[in-house]
Amino acid sequence: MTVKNMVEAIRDTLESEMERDDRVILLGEDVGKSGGVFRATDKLQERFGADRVVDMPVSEAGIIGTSIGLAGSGLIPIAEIQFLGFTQQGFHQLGNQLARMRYRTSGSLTMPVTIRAPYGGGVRTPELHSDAFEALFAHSPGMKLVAPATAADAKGMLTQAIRDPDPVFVLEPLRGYRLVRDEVPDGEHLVPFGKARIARPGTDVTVVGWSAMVQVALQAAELAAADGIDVEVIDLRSLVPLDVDTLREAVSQTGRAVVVQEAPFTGGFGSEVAATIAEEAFPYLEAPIARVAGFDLPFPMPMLEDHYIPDAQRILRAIRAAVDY
Amino acid sequence: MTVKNMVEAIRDTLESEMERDDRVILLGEDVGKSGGVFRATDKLQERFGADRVVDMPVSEAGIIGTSIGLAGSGLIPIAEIQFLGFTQQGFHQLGNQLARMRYRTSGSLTMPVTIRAPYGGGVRTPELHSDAFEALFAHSPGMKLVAPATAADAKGMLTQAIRDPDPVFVLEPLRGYRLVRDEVPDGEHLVPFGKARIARPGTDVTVVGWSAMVQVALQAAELAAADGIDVEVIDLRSLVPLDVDTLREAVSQTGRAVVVQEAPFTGGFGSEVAATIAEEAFPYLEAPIARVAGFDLPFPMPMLEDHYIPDAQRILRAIRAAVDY
Amino acid sequence: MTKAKTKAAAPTGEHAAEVSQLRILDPDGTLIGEPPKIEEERLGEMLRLMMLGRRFDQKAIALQRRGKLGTYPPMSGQEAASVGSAFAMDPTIDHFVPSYREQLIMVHWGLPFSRYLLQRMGHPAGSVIPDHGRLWPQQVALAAHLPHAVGLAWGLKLQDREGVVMTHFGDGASNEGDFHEALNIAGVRKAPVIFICQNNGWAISIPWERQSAAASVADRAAGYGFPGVAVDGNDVLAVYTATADARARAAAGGGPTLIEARTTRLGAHSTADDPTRYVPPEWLEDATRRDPIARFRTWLTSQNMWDDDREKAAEQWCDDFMEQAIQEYDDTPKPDPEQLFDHLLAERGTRLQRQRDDFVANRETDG
Amino acid sequence: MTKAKTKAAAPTGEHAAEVSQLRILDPDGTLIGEPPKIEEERLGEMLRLMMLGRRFDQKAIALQRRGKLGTYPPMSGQEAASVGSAFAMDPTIDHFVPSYREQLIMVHWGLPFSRYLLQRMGHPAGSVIPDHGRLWPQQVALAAHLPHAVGLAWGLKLQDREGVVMTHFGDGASNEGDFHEALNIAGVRKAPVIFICQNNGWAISIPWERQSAAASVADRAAGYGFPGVAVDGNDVLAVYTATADARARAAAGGGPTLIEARTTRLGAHSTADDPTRYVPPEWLEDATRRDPIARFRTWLTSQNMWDDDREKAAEQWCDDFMEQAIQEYDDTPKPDPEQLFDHLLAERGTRLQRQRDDFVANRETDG
Ligand SMILES: Cc1ncc(C[n+]2csc(CCOP(=O)(O)OP(=O)(O)O)c2C)c(N)n1
Ligand SMILES: Cc1ncc(C[n+]2csc(CCOP(=O)(O)OP(=O)(O)O)c2C)c(N)n1
Ligand SMILES: [Mg+2]
Ligand SMILES: [Mg+2]
Repeated sequence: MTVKNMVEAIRDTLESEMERDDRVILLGEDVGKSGGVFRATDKLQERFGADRVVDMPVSEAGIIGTSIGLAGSGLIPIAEIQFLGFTQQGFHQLGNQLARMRYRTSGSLTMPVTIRAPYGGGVRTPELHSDAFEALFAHSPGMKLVAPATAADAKGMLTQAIRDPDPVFVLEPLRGYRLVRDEVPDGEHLVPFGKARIARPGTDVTVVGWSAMVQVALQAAELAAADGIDVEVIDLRSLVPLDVDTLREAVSQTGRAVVVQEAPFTGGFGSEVAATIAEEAFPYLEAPIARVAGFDLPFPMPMLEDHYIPDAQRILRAIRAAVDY
Repeated sequence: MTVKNMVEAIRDTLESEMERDDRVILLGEDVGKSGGVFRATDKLQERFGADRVVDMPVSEAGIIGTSIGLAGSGLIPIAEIQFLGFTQQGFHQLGNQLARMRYRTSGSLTMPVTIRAPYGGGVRTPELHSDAFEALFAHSPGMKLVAPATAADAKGMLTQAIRDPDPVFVLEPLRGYRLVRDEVPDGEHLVPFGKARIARPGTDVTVVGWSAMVQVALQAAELAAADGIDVEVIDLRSLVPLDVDTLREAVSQTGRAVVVQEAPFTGGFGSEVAATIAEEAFPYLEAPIARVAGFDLPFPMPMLEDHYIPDAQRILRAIRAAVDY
Repeated sequence: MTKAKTKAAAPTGEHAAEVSQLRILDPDGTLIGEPPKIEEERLGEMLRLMMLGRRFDQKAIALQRRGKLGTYPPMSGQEAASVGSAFAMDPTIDHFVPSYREQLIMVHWGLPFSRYLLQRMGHPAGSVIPDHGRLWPQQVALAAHLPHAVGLAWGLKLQDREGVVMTHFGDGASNEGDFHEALNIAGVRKAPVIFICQNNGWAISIPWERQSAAASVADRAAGYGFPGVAVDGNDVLAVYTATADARARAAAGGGPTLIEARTTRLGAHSTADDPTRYVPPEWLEDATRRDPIARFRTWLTSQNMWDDDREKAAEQWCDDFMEQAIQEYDDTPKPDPEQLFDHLLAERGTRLQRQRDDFVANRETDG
Repeated sequence: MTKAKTKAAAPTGEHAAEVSQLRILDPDGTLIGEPPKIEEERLGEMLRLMMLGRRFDQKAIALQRRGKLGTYPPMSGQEAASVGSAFAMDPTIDHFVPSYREQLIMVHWGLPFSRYLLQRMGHPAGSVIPDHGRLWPQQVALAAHLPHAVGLAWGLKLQDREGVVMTHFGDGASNEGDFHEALNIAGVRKAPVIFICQNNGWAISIPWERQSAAASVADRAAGYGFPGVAVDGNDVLAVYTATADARARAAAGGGPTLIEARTTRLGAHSTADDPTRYVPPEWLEDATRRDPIARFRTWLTSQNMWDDDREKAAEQWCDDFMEQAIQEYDDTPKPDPEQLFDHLLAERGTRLQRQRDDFVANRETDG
């Protein structure tokens, strides 16, 4: 075990996977000499050369689209999109192309492509750099979507993504890059998809979150503990595929659920989680499933962002309401 | 009242709004001489000239993006995207641009833009022409999203959209263009957003659908009636804003809900509807809220599409399960 | 090699811009440039394949009218652009990334025509691409396959694999953002890829002049730092020559080429389209006079490389080809509804598996 | 009008391509072409505005370091590209659609600099654009504003309104699909719009040579059917001249122009960036020698249109300007958290209203 922050864990994973398999190639904006705007690819070009760590023109559709072709040629591309918001420029190359190639060709053409992007707010970025729009990538059959919250999971899920024979979108919490630090297993470490992590066991209320929201949920759980409420926190980490079993079992025990997302309330992935729990754990529910979310607004101006992103207080209120129902 | 099919209602609405306000301008692929691949703009170029009914190059981002500029110049653009699937090519101009202009400028710049696109399957189109991905457009604060199921509502909601000071995305059911025929009010007819329509009253189970699924839900209701089950069918028609009150009231009465969408199950807008009902009508629920949806697959090859799209039987099974719970 | 450059009207007639384009055979079949060195037998095969293309359309349109086929995009008038470029490549080492109007090239690359028909009918068996892996599936979204072709070519280069990638698209597609990003990346990566724009004058109902103020799509290559050439796309020898040149340069590490094959769509955009609403009759007359098959046949005949016997043999070959394809098509059993659930991912996953289980169970219950 | 065309190294030095560009003032301030007719006083204002731009950077970077400002994109080295183009336009009738590095032009178009700073600090009051409606908000997404500029220009034309639209963007942005679609539509609509690409040699860390194989962004205009010109972007007279020409043509119904102002980014991409990781010291030395302010000052001085007094007066003007802006900035009260919920739509809607009500109620409870 080595303590690393998230961006170190990601960088080291990229390095070891590139070393392990010389078909792995990185491409993105500023991933080369600069090492990525968050240094997730620091020194990798120096080590593996400019043919394997490739600075691309500012062309998100081109980055995702050429990754499709590179995969078709037998390589294993990992594309970095500088900020999730700019994935929209290449949106048509994701769900309609990358995710569909296997289905389109009845299995003849497969796409071992990983897309990585930082997302979410909390670091006072300019507009369009902070929105947490995971839901827009969760409705594209043929593409997996994962959102690790810890450095260890960042390693395990990124490794899994790179080795997955199908496309995987890996969401990285921008504000966790440096803030999140934990023990990362040395050597081979894989986290299979479709399996949530119990970040904190508890018996009274189940709080479900992912990515940066897991830390906030854990803070809320601490606060609730002071009130005598024993909160279970589930780190969903794999959005597609979704770990329906863990959700069902957890809420069947606690009877109360709070789903937390940073994204705007309406149409977020939290709605999928809530709808799933409502269906699967129906007979056990003792209170309405609460959704704690960003407001139905674009990510706001930096001076207001702390009011926008769900904080421990907002989650705590929902926990209390669930218990008091 | 005049009986019209949906595409006639749309065409006539465009004509009368263009006549009423000479700032209204249509743009899109093949909207001119051809009159649109579904004839929704038939003869409008002849009538209003090539400066107001504009054939655009094949550039979806350009069509949406120039609509933003046209609106900024004081015009009222209505952009047609030939098939909803190709809106993805211009995705970054929607949620990140069109929807945000007012918020971005603290109210200085407003965007009275309407985007129209046919969507959904059932007519044996080639790939990418049939997916019902409304959910991808329901998570962009600042943009409204409506999906009429009848010719009358197509008129009322399109009129409302054109006159709305903010951007509205109007989804038109491709297979309803010619199949759906009903009485359309003559003269001025507006359907305010955020208000669902009770397509069929009933007391035992509430089925919620929109667009092409409303007809299928009504068929299922007929079948259920034969079994002695009295089904209420709600045509949601306005997705954003969502009519939370009607959903709450309806399910508070029936205690049972089935949400129907044509889109793939996971991450669809049906999850939002189900999560909302689960939260709002919790104390009244007597059975889990069922979601009847397309499978978690891309829209399939034409020879299999009838197996993919929810049909009355699938809805009926969910209705029965809700009643038997 | 000297090539005759002639001024030719833009394909749509209207506002015809003067564009310098490579032409070797005049519309009346007269040789006006240096023909590429192609063996007589291969020249005959080229004509035969062009004839087959015309036959595809006739047959497919007839099937579609009888409800035996889905929407079909005819390619009549564009046979030279397809065949000239296809014959300049080597399907045993080169790759092809098609759009939706390249059925003829796909067949040349080893796709059984029956399978093409199955695809058009919406049968999942039609989706399988040949195992050799050098033919990509038809792309429906305009220009979306161009970055794929670039990535593929770049990947071949990175792996020191032989082979050049060819990709076709229309004039309409050349106005999509993907076109721009793909060509720019191809240039900066010096990827061995040939972009062939079949400028047939129309993006469904919109003539080139209302799509762009540019005189020629080929002019766009300058903005990406590699050569762009306009050719008479109804002159199979010109298309062949330009493609062969581009292929030689790509194979030698010289990077991409953009070829604009200025051609003519003689039929509808697809069987769902009614071109009489927008194609001026004069345009169609003019295009018909520039028929690529007649032109090539006239020249081959004048060179004693074609005659009635060969014509008959070619017709017979086309008949046999079509008969066999239709037979295979007819013999294919209906798809099994459960096939819906195949090939999404390497592993199906629990949610989709549950959806499939329910589907199967319900089909059994319902009968 | 005769213009001296000189060959100049590509801005990044590396693999410098020879590009023919318009230049009127040599880097050492010698006149080598015909200067535009601009009154002496206006020439002085131009230099003063360029000096102010440099001052913006110094002050803003200092504020950012002290935590009093968010990320800031300096424009040092690019003052001529901003000021030359801005002065060729008329902000009382023309429109400007900016990217994020045009603070100087925005101020010229009537945006109080304090408001710009508020925007950069993330204060919603900074988002308001001037009421005259001819200045659009900063665009963060690369090239996404280009179709907006085109739509705006086309809309003016459709309504027979006077005014030309100018829009700026970077070399990096010119590789986005939006660039292509926007310029093509501008061409076919003959929209009165001027596209100014500030090619400062870098898209963050990526030099132009690794972004594209094209020698010049200006070469891309041919693919859209309108003129493209490369100018020495550090020569304010050349930028002015090219823009004035483009404006005259646009106003006369002649349609768009693409101007590539080949300039130099002297500082970091933004205060969040560390250019020492990737900018070669030689490149920076070379760029520093081509400083646009020094060049223009030298020439004005040689023409007796500038001297120490004027320099001092200009410095004073800059000081006063900055002092006032910072004062206004400092005096602006913190935003009210409830402002979050303003200006999404004309009407708030029930769901958002409920979210706001809860927010207000919770703030009262918690605090
Ligand atoms: C991205 C996208 N937008 C729109 C369409 C709808 N569409 C299908 S074909 C076509 C016109 C294409 O014209 P062109 O590229 O010239 O090819 P051609 O059909 O003439 O061969 C359009 C607009 C599409 N398939 N993809
Ligand atoms: C669509 C999009 N992709 C990526 C980014 C991130 N990004 C911000 S600035 C920049 C480089 C831009 O370079 P250029 O266009 O040359 O402008 P410059 O910053 O040099 O003025 C990048 C990649 C963005 N803002 N928008
Ligand atoms: Mg065409
Ligand atoms: Mg730049």
